[in-house]
Amino acid sequence: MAVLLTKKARVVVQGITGHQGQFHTRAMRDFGTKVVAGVTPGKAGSKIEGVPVFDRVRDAVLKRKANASILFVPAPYVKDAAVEAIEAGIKLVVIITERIPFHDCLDFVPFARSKGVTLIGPNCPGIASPGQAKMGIIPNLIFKEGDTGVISRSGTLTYEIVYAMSQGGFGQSTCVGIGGDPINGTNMVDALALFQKDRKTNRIVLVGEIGGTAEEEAAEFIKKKVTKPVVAYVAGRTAPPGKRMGHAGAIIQAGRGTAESKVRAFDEAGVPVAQYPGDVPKLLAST
Amino acid sequence: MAVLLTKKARVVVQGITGHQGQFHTRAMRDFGTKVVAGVTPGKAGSKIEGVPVFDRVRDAVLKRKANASILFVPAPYVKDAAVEAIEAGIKLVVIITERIPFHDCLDFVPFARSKGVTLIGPNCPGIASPGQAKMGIIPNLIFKEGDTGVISRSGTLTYEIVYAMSQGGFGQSTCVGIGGDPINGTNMVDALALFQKDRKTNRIVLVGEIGGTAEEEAAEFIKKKVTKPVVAYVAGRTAPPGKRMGHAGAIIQAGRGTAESKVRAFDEAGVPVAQYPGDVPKLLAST
Amino acid sequence: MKFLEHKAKEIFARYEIPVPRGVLASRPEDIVDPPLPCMVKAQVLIGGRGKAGGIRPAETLEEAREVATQILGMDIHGYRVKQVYLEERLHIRKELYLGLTIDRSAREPLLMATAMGGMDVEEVPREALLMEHIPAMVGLQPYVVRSLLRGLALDKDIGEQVAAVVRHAYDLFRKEDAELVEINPLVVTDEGRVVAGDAKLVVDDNAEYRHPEYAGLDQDRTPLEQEAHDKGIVFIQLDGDIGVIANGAGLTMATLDALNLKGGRGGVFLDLGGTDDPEKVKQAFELLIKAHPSVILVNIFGGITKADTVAMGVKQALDEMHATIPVVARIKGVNEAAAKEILRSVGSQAAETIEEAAELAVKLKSGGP
Amino acid sequence: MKFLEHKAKEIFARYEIPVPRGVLASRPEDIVDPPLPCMVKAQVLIGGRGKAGGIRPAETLEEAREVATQILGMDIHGYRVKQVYLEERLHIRKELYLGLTIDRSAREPLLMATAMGGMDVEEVPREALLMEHIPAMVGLQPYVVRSLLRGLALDKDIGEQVAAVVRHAYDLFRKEDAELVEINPLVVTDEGRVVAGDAKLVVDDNAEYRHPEYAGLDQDRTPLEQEAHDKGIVFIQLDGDIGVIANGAGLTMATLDALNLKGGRGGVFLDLGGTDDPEKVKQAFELLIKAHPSVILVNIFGGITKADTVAMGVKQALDEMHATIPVVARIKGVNEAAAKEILRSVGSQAAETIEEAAELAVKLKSGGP
Repeated sequence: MAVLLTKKARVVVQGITGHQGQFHTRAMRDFGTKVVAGVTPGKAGSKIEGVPVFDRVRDAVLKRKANASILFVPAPYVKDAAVEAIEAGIKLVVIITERIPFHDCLDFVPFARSKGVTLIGPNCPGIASPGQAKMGIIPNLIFKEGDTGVISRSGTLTYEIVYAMSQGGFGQSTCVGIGGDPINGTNMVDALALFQKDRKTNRIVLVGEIGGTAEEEAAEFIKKKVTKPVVAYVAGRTAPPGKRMGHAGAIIQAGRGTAESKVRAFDEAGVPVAQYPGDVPKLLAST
Repeated sequence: MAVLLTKKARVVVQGITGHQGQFHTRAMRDFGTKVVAGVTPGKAGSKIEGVPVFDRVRDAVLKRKANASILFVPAPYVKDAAVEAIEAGIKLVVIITERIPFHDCLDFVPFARSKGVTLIGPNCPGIASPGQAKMGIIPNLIFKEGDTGVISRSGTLTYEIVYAMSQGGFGQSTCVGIGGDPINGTNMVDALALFQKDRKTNRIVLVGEIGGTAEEEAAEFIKKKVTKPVVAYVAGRTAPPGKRMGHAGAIIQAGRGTAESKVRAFDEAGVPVAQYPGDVPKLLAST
Repeated sequence: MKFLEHKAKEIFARYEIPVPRGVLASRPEDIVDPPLPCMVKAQVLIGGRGKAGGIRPAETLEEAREVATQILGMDIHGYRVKQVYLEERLHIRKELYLGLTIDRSAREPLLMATAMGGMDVEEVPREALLMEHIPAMVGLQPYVVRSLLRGLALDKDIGEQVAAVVRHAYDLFRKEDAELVEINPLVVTDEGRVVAGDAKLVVDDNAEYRHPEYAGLDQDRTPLEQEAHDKGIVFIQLDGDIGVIANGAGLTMATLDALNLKGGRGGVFLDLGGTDDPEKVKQAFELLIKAHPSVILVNIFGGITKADTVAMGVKQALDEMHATIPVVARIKGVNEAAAKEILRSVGSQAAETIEEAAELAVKLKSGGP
Repeated sequence: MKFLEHKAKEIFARYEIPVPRGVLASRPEDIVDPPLPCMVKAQVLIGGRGKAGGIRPAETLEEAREVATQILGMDIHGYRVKQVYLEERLHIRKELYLGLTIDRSAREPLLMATAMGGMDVEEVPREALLMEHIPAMVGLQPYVVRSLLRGLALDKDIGEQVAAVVRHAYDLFRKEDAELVEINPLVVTDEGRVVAGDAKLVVDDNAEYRHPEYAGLDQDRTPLEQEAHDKGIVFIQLDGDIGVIANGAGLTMATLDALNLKGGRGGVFLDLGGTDDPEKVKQAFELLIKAHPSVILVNIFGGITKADTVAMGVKQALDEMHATIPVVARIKGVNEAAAKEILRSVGSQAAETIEEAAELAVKLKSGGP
């Protein structure tokens, strides 16, 4: 097993004809993912990497039985593309795109939930279940099949930690990049609940960062509901207050959302926090 | 057991100080329902039938642990009241009010679903589980504890049929008045799925009417997923096409939604259809 | 609320949906400066005007008055023509169809279109009809419009105009609480303009309070129905001769059904709703009596409604109007016994079930028992 | 995008939020007809202006110019005052606070208010702070406003004005893609008017493309940060002296953290994102060099980003600028070996892990190894 994504997924790539869409279609297929269709309005009939392209997600669902979608669509068009996927009946939507207006997310994220759709992202590296399938942009080679679940708000930092884990002998059941945006479809608590239930997962790694209170809520949830060992890393522990560190939505707000508050919350929940990303496998080894 | 409503429900009555709210607070308590609070903005501190009144649903949740709400609120204020209940964390909302603008329902019905809230109605007589609790306006005396589930789009016609059932020896596990409006929170298929799962329910009665395609969809669902015996009644079999029969939303549209189409769908699903409301218990006896 | 074409087009224009220039007239002599050459169009709330001769061309002012004289006063499928709308004549290259309504099952608005406009949309083959749901929560998204335009296979410039009409129509649909917005045909002119050839608009009656400007505009009622509406009573005239008064739409329909199954025909449908105000019951009864039914069938299953109060209203109305119409009553609920007593005192027959009540009503109508 | 008070108030006024009359001036001599008596207010993107002497009264034109002369050019918490806003003086009866932002956890906008306005909202006791979520999908409902007014305990007439401000502010929040709308104080005047005393508005940078009219208005950047922004590069200046260039915000932060843990201090934060365009890498490096770091730490974990392309950009920039700044590089990913080779050719040190890279950078800075 794995959470959310298995080899059963029949993936449609929205924005397949773009540079990123094309590149990652190949990478996802190399990973073993069934990429069954692409969508780019106006490009129906063409093929990318042997994958048939349609004008509409609906056509990909009807003709290719697509049941999961990944979006490589420029930010201004993401709301449109996400709603199209949801209305076409897709039940797992992964949004890689960053810099989507918050107010668009306020519209389509709750909409996805109202339709029973699992949305991952936006502004995330995607999801991968080694040995099964990948929907995202994380490099294939860093993964290793295993029984550790990874939940991360970050992009490349996830690569760093997954790589260190694989090197250290801790393969992954599934790695969920939930994304760094203020409003996301699947949050830490959602992902924790899934890993807690998953029989293939025996321990969990959480990668957090400053800003928001996702880590504090995760710690609270772990205390109450998670029996599997959890290890965490929190980025931005030395970031100066008040400075926004890139697009990660890492704005430090009065008392809440600081690295200290997050580390304290994890401490109280009995979750060891790594100092360096490379320390994660060491901590895993001692759980 | 029962579906959706059991004696565990702690009910808040929104619009408790109105004539209807007050009357039915008493009737629901007589039925055994735990009515723990009322809400009428500006009337906090008063009591109705011994029930404390608050300004806000949130207060009823915080101070009286209310977890279900019934709305006796005039149509123009229903959207506001329903959203308030949903945002306050209420998980079962029953809306009795009729004549709510469709476009309001287009807003708050999907919103309820997005928050995981079960909404019954609008424009419905409510829900009752004999021996447990009632949230609605169906007369107490017509019920009888039993193992037949009732799903109805109608109001007083539900009373008629439940009465006939009780007289004929067929008590009810739960009676769900899903309401006659075009857009409703819980539809026939939703309610069928619940009764199919409920261990207390051994057979199901469906009360439909012309307009819409809820009955056709129910028949389709029964064919595929319902193993318990189902009996139906369809009102409006002799209604002239094109005439709108009251507020029930019973507009006959080209081919679909006619009584014939519904009766045919039930026939094909092996569901006997009663000619007169009074025939329902006879049909139940022969299943 | 249904709107006449000219009124619907006035509202369309407010939402920037292009409509032809036109003038309204109730009398031929009111026609002074119509846009010539024009079409003279009967203003009635029923389809099939064209085939019935209710839409005719005119080249000159004189001809326009002449044609108007012929159309005004016509009977089109039971609707008398009281007004004509004289509209600039369009040079039609293509006729599309565009409709917006609510899909109950999906709980979402439904956008419909076809390139086979101008004809009755029910006759358009299903596969030529484009249907797109609009998720109301997030509004009309570009992909919906894209999908529609793709299906209509229009030139780019025309497509953009149609897209704008779709967006404006959806805006109107939501803001005006519409149940139905229909443009049939949506005309593409020889000059490459996209214009609403006809306009159908039905606004949700439940939302009347939000649109006071529309009060009194609905003309799709008989005089008695209008009187009932003004009094807040659901009252519909049918073809038969037995008056049915019941509480709740479903129960009223079930009663009519029973009547039909027993060989009778409902003449009036009166839904008393949840009221037990004797004054209201009396008013309802008076309306019913005005429709001259041969028998009145009362079927009340009481919740809050008190049976005896209803009965008292019936008695008062019969007394005051000196009506001798036979009444069959079947009343269940609070104070049932008292109600039966009151009704018996005015000579009404009591029944136990709907079936029995229907049977009795049909018998009474035929002169018995 | 952060807006200066006067600009935020101009936008507020467009949304019918009452604001005082005011005029803007960059030089004392530009002040001609201020609303007298007035307050002269420093226009800076930082709180605490009042305490720092950036808000002062004036009774006459002469006094206004005099006060403006004093305020213009002031340094307030590191921000130079380039403009003053001269505003009609309000007769304050009461000061409220009103704020609108996004609650990430609830995925909904959050409305905040307190009757203890005028002061720093972070100092308001939690129990005096009213918080109401607004479900964006269905919009601002009356119960939210009702609940807020109840908590503020205002007179009816004042309450209605505040309710209107809340509705307009929410409208602005949604339509202008705001991250933050804050009115502190929201003044109730002696005359019973409700007026925005101050105005804070932050618009989502991601939505810049929807609001071209705001382009170039953000003034909360250093010159180098602005240059980077114009080139589409995420570049933030910090207090330390080590330049950090990495790809991805999380990884960049993790690198800074490692640096700090090893005793170093980041001076620039440069997030390269997903790019491997050598021209872009070169530009980024040039910006970094302009900030005069004592050491540059490169940490790239490649996904699509090709390590050798990044290295080539580094080499070109160092070559062209004849920079002799020591570089520590830790590069993982596609073409890793080639990248290391290129970097070694310009004398950079290679590291295997983040920890090691941080350690090396700190050593180099201290003159070693």
